Amino acid sequence: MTDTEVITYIVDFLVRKQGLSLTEMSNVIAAPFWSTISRKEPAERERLSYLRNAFASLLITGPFSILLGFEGGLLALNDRLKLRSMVVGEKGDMVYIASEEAAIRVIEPNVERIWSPRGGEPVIVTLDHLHK
Amino acid sequence: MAVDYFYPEYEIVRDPNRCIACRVCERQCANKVHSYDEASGKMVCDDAKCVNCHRCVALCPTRALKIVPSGDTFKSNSNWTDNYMKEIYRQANSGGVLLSSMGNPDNFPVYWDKILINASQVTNPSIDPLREPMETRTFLGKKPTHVKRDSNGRLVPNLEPQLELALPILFGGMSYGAISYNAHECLARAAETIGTFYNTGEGGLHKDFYKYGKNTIVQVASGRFGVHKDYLNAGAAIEIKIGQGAKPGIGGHLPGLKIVGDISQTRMIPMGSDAISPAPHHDIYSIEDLHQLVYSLKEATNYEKPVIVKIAAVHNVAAIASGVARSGADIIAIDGFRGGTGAAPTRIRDNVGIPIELALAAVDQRLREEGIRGNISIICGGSIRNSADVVKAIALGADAVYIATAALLALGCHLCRSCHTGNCNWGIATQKPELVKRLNTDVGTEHLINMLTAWGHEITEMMGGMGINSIEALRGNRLMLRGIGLTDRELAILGIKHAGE
Amino acid sequence: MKRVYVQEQWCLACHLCEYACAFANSGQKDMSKALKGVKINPRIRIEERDNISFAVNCRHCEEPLCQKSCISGAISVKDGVVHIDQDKCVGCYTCVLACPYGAIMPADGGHVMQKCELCTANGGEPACVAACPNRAIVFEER
Amino acid sequence: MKYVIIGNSAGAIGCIEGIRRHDKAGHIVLISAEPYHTYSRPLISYLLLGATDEQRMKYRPDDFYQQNGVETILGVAVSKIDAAKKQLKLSDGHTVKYDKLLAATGSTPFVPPTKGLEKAANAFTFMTLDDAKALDAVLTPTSRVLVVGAGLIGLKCVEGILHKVQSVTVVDLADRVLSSILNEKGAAIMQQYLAAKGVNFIMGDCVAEFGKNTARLQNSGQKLEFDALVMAVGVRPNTQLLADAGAETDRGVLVDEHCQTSLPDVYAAGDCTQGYDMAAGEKRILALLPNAYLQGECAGANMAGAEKEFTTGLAMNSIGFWGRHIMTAGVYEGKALEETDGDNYKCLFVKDNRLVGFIIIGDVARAGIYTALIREQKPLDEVDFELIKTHPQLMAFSRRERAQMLAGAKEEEA
Repeated sequence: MTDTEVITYIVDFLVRKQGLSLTEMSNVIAAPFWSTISRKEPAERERLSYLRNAFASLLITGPFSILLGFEGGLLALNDRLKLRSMVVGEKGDMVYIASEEAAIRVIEPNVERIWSPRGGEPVIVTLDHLHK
Repeated sequence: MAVDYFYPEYEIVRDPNRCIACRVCERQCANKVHSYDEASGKMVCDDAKCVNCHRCVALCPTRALKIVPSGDTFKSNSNWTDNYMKEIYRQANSGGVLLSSMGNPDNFPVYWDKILINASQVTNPSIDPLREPMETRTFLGKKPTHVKRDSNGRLVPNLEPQLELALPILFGGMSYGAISYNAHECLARAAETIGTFYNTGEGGLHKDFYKYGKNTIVQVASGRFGVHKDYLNAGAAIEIKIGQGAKPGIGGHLPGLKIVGDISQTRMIPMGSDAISPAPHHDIYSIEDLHQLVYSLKEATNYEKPVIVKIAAVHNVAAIASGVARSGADIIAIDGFRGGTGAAPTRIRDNVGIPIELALAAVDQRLREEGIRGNISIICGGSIRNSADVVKAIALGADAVYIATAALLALGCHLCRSCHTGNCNWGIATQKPELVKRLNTDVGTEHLINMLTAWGHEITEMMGGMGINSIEALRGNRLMLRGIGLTDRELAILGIKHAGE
Repeated sequence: MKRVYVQEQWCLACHLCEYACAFANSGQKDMSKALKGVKINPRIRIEERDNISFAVNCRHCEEPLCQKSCISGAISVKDGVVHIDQDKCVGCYTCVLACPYGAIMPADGGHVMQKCELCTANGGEPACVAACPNRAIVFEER
Repeated sequence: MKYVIIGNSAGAIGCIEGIRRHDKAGHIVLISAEPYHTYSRPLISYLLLGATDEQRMKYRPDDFYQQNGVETILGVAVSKIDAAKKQLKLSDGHTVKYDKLLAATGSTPFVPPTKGLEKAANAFTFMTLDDAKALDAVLTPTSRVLVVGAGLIGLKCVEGILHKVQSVTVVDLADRVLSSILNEKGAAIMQQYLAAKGVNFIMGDCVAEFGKNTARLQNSGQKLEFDALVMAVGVRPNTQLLADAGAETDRGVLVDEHCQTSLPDVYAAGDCTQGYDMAAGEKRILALLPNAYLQGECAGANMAGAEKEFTTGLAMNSIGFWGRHIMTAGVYEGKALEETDGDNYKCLFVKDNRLVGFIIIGDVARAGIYTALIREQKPLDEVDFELIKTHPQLMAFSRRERAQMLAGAKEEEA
């Protein structure tokens, strides 16, 4: 089984079977460090501790950089150490995600916003018509 | 002394050039081996009384002493070893059950030494523990099977009470009575400083140590020594001791000479009486009864503390563990046949029970197959000798490990295996005041903290080498282990590939 | 100033501190050679009775009665450490009469006095403290 | 502030060190009749014995005065103290003004007037370095020495010279040797010991008349011949200067717990004073070096404006003869607890649940623990007296007190 398949099964278990949100799922597979958690607000601290404790064995410590498609959108996520690269660009209502900034600029030379998400910080993109 | 006299197994060699007759060995040997001969101005010794505890060797200021096997042997016989012959002489003379202490010393295979640990090379990067955070924080307890949400969709923390450890290492149960007041204080203070737990063992909790309650696991054994409501509420968790690796199937045995002063008070038993805890818990005659005891203990402590069930690693341990996982217990502790004891019949210590490595792997495997691995956490012990054993145990599926003999060694024990005499020259397994004071609690605590700190660093080094930066990713991660010199059957039970694959 | 302090509850009356002191002040490199067959004359002494024992050496008082009573000016204080200049000492024992702790005693031969000087001449770390197997004496600031 | 000190022995040195602890800058002038750098008078017998020499017997290092900023006027006596004008007249005619004055004038030998004394050849007292040097100069291996006085000074002189003369005879009116510090039993032991060393004793007698080399004894009428004579009958405190200046005196110059005399800004220390003896409970002469130093230090502190009291004056003597040591302290009152063990003798004096005095001969190890019992007026029911009687030890004190002594525990939280 490839890493991609393993991660897909993990996401499926967490989101579909356990009913976790995409953000909550990200907080499991790319759980923040305990030191980071301890600096959060009490409610957030409790939430993150709960997730990290309840689904401890689904924490992926190896480096990864994934794009996950779901009905209605896309999720991009880096491992919590951000050992893999990932860059997100925006122009108008278009969103570009790639490993390298150069790739985005080839597609869209006048990209308006471009940034590199932190490790473990999910970037969730949803199609506009769903929101109306 | 005629028929059953046999030459001492060890003898003390004194270098006459170095010995300055300072008589420190004489003052420090509780077994009265050394003495000063006024006439000749020389030190002399009676090897027959020596238990090879190395106190004299350690304290001799001119390093004039060493202890060597006496070299006296019966006619060599690989079937009738010297030991078996001597045991018969002793029993022919005493007619009694032979008692001994610590873990099984015999030459059975030690699987830890046949397992090798992985390291990343190219496929994934190893992590430098000095630069990146390495997380060994561990939570022991029941994990939720389903997520619950409140009315506005926020996660409800339906987590059963957990034990939070900074390091997946706890101090195993050693009763106050088997070991001294000072030894218990060291374990308690070290547990508090490191952020882990020590276990009271089946001797109750001395009132002075209630203040370490949040780092204490209180044990409830078949003898119910020292068990009362405040005792149950004093600890952070309650451990039901069903079995002990060194003596599966039988109760505890603390010789009467050790039941003195506040030990009898803590255990709530009369002074001087032998503390023999019965073999079974007389309220647990089948696995179903365990459920009642677990919940009565939870009821007594308002469901605020995790309940641990400690079993000895015996045949069919996976099925037993599966039963325990369904009994409502939060944690299962499995004690291998090498586990130590203050006093146990030699025969049982040396022949009953199975290696912890096999038991642990089997239990973890079975619980995963039955989908109830999340019901309980697993603590394994008996015996963990270094931090590599810890990493291997966790990779085989343990959440954490109990160490006890290793802790005693850190306190100064030299494994002379005569704890049952109550004459411990290192002030650990004794109640004699002049010996108990030999364990300075500040020093002992420091040594325990040093050991666990060192092991902690080593564990993070090994984890870093494997590219793992949090202990959860190591737990049950058999891919990180390889066997060497093991049969396919053993590899299968351990669930690991052979080195080279 | 760091001094040697006694933690009486941990003293085992093993006398190792005495032998370490005798050796440290022997000026020799090999303990066996230094002390074999010798009746040691250490500057730290054990008192023991039943299960109570402790080691006594000079307290290096801030107002040292020995220094004030010495008739030959042989005792002086340097950085808080009370020293005896055995070249000036005539062995009159007045310091023994003055010391409330009995921590001054005749050196070998009895002609001049000796006392603990915190091993300032032996590397600065008291040998007795280093030799104590149970941290019953410590060298620290209190 | 100008400090002036008369005298150059323990009292004076104590005063300098007492002043400098509180006033590093004040001007100090020290005036002494003797020309020598400060030296320890009790060491003169050790000088003769060969246990020390003139350099090593200096009470403080050569740079002591310079290090402490002390101007010294040596070999000049003070002839008059004018307390009103706060100035001194010196024998060389100079005057020295003072803001604060310490008189540490010590004592002088008391030589009882005896017929024909002026005819006696080689007659000395035994107090100063000059006395010792002069005596030493006349001694030959055939010298027969007559020592009048079997007290501490007389016998220490004997110890110093015995090995270099043919014979020594000691005459004393008292019935026993060292009568000022020993009881009968102790004196008997020591007399027997000293006699065995070759000292001839004639007790209970005194010299009626001297010839050039002869002495006729009063009671026994014996005629003794001598080649050298040492008068060591006793000493008198030098109170004249202060008495003339108006200071209140008795046998010595009376000083209070600040070591101050009755004259304003005039302090006194050492053998010339009569200060509070805590064992006796009254003011007495305590002609002892430790006492002189402590009084000097106390006076110096007060002179420098600090507040210091010296209330633990105590008779204490440590004296040895050829390796055999005696230690005595306090007063010999109350119940005497004697104990003889071979040639070791010990007598403890207990009164009103306190140790008030002791005499120890031979095994004098750790005797300072007894001295402390007297000095701190320790109630004996607070220590294990039975244990401490056997030999001085800290084991006899309570665990709390041991913690204060050995573990630096504070008074209250020990």
